[in-house]
Amino acid sequence: MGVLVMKGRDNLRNHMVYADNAATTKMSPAAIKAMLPYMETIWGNPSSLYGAGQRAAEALQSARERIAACFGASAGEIYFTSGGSEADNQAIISAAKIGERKGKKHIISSAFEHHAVLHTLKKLEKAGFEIELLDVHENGLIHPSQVADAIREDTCLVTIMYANNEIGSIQPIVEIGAICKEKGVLFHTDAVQAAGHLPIHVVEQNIDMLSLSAHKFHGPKGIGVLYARKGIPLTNIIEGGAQERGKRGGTENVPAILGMATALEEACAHMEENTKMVLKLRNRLIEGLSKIPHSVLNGDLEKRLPGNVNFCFEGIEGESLLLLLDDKGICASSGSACTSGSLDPSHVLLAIGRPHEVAHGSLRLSLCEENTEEEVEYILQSVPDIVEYLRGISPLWKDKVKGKRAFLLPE
Amino acid sequence: MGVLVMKGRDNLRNHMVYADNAATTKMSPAAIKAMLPYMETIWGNPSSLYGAGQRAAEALQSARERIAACFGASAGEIYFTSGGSEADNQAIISAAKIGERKGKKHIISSAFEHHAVLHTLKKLEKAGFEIELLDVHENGLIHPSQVADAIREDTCLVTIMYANNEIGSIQPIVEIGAICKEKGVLFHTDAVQAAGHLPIHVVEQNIDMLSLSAHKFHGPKGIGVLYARKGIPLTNIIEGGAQERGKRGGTENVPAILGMATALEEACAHMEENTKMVLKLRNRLIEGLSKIPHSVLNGDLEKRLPGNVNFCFEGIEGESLLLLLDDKGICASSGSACTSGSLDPSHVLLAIGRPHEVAHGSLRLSLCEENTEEEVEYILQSVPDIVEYLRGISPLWKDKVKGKRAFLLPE
Amino acid sequence: MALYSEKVMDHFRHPRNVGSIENADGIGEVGNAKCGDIMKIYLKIDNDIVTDVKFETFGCGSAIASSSMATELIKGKPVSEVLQLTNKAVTEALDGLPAHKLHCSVLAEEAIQAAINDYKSKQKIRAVGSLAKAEESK
Amino acid sequence: MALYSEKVMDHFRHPRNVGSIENADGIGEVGNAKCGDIMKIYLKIDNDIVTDVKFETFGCGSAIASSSMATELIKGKPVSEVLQLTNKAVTEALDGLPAHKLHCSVLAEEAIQAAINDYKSKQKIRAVGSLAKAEESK
Ligand SMILES: Cc1ncc(COP(=O)(O)O)c(C=O)c1O
Ligand SMILES: Cc1ncc(COP(=O)(O)O)c(C=O)c1O
Repeated sequence: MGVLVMKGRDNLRNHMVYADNAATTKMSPAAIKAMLPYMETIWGNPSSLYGAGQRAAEALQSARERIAACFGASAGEIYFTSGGSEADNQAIISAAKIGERKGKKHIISSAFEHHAVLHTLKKLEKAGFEIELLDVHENGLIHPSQVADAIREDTCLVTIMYANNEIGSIQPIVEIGAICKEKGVLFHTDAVQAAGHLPIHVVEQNIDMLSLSAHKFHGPKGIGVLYARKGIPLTNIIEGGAQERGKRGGTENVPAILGMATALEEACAHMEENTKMVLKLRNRLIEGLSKIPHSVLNGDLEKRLPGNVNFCFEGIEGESLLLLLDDKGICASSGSACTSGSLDPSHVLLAIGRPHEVAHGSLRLSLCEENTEEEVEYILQSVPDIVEYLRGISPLWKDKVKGKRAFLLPE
Repeated sequence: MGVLVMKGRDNLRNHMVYADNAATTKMSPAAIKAMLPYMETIWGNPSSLYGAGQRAAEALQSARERIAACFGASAGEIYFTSGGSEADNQAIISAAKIGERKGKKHIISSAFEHHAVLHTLKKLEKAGFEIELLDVHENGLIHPSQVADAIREDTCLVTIMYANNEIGSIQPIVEIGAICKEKGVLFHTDAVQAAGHLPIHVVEQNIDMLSLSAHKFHGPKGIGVLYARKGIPLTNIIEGGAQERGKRGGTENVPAILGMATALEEACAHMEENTKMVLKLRNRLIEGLSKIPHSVLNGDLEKRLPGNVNFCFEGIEGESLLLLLDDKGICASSGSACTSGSLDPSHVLLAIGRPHEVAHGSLRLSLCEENTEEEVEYILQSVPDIVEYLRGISPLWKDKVKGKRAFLLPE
Repeated sequence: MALYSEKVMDHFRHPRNVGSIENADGIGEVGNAKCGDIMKIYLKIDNDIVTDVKFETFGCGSAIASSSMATELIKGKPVSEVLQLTNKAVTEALDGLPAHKLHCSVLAEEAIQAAINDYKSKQKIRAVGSLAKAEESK
Repeated sequence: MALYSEKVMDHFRHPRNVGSIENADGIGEVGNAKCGDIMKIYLKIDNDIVTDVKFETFGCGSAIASSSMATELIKGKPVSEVLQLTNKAVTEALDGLPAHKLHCSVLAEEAIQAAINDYKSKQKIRAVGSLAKAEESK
């Protein structure tokens, strides 16, 4: 029976527990500070000849170098974009154009990529490309051998994300990169969730192209990077001036680029200690939530982003769970249908084989180094109560308890 | 003979005279202030369900409404982009796709559009569209009858800029819009130089699509708007999430959007008084520079952006002029070859019929309401000296003076 | 301009008539295949008046709020009136729903119709039963 | 990482050897059709040594700086050495030029070659002239 167990936020009543860092992050004060001079005093257009413009151009170049250094690239391989989506779009379109010129129109990707990748691939499919989406194992991983088996004579691109945004599983990038390199196929990775959180080295990891987005590592929104190895000709998706070596028109967003460089350096410099802290919190969360009956952790336990927790709770619908968590001040997300205007359950959870009903009841908590043990304990108090309450008012759950319907997840 | 007349910056020695507001503007303090809360505290993702995300979503919606109100549009017709270039690209690609579906592949534009427009049109030409670039009259204007004459059964788009970025000439938008409306052809205008500086009303002016960029009216860089009249189906150029009603993927750049809304409102609220101030400065500049022998004002004197001054000086090369102005603390620009990596003279000046040699020697001074009379007088002291000096070391000039070569511009 | 109106949030947070009715006179259960929501309505009907109503719902915030509001709207009403309940009435009583959530109010309408249908067919059976009994006693 | 090196800016701001030479022994004028730059070099040559050099240039910052630097490099040098001046030497002496400005240094090289060629052909004419005179006086 449904008894409303909502008790308010207890000791954290007026405190917001932000556990949705995979959606976006709070800006680092250092990154904000890095932006302000370029908003207030050095506002010149970097394409301008005069000193005030050239100072902006110099700042831009230094940001390019600092960012490149964070993952073993060189400054000339960094293209600034308006974010991860644009970088994904441009990488894929560029590789497709290169392939097309050689008569190669087969592209390999995976079923659980971000929509910036999947929708671009769909567009290419309509334009006559053959898109092969690899299955993802139940643990959220793709095996390098799947890539090796799928590559054909006419494959022009393999695009596999570095780490999944919903379930946090980290793909075997080095191995996939090595296979692509050996077979002479371009390899792109959407590293939007990985950059600033996992060590990346484009040369050692055989990455030809890589996308990142600053707001996922405490940098500003609206700015990202497409890394493209020297010699890979990019196709413009935004035509215009000679900016970004002619590959991306539009006056450069100097303040945001400087903010991004600072945030990325900061994230990379503190990666080890942040990972340690976040891992501890994450593991405690996973341990605690695992105790809820008929629940399952999504994504591999080991090969997993340090801050990612993702569970399915049988008999629960994600949106209700999120709204009740919000009432307790907890910001979380769900792969749920209802969150985004689409009614379909998360394509990621379906890709790892969760049945529709179970996929609807997911909860993603994504942590960062600013989260505390107290917050984690508060989450661990709150989630089980809400799950129990929602199950209590669910006709589905009642049927299961009575044995009229089968449980899909073990107790 | 070449005598170096450079005397330093006189009374404005340590003061920067920024006269390149058409390239980019200094951010308004109010716009910066409008951004900060969304960088520091309300950083949530507007697609998120919880309060912290919904507060960002509400801010986004209010910015959309405020921006729409500035030019007679409704909030549902505003699409946020990463700037003017992206908006231009998307408008043109969208109209082309609509046309293609109906078998209409003829596009009318002008020879002196921004490269964001021209390069997109070139891309469409390669894809089988027929692009007709209207000639521009010597005064920098297109006549509505040219548009009327050029429209055919298979015309799918007319795209003519609101005001030219180099020579400031303001096109007869109402009339062109009326012709397009009557003939049932989509009309897009690149209003990047006009927004915030000239009154715009999309309904009264019969504008179907319009592009603008915030950093041209004291707003932030990296953010712009594509207005598309209700019912015009847009084609994504950035695929991804469901943001911007599915027409532009990527986490919304909330701080920049709020900054843009504030800057636009500010610009529109003070348009009349700003115009008055800037016009006075501009007219003084034009009057003063006209005294330089063998010079010509580019662009119409009446139908002209309030802040725009653009001259050609015979026997002068633009870059040298800009560098020497920079030495005096004056930030200006040129359509000159050498400023941008390309060696060709400005396509705009060629379009209005300036010979190559003359087109090389152009100077654009673009003012805003923060410029002062003192600055204008300082510019009027500096430019003639530099022009004289550079002519003095020019073999070309000497030949002209000696009558060995003809002057191209009257004394 | 929050995602949901105050009314929706109130009915979501404090849903009225949650639960089930033992020996209900009518039960309706409907589901939306696409979004996965399921609603179950229990009716107690005396003299063609809905004297009690309970619901159980598996679904999003607006599904729960729609169930709650719909049950409030029909409580104490004659069956004939209940049959006229539309999803529009539910939505309006909630001060509106986002466009992509309107199907939740449809689900509530359908669940109630299903429960009334169940009540009617049960009545018919009972009627047939008592008819049979009457025949017998003849 | 400014657009131009300090050296370029110095030679642009304070160009050496600006001007012309009356009765120069060699004059070279070259132009780049695309960017429109024009350079004119005047040489005074005594005993096959460049004793004076002046230039006039219509062009961008690097064109003026290249002219200035090139004239400095050949001043006091024998003609044979001057003929070996390359655009690379000019660029290096300027601590480099942006890639799209290298053609300015090429222009400087060409202008100097043209001036030397002019000097040589004038010399030939003079030689022929004196030969003729010698013939006459015979
Ligand atoms: C007329 C015109 N259109 C388009 C643009 C492109 O705007 P943005 O650089 O913000 O993309 C500019 C300015 O650069 C412009 O002046
Ligand atoms: C894996 C992944 N790829 C791409 C993106 C798109 O990034 P942005 O929203 O900054 O364009 C995101 C985040 O939204 C993401 O998580």
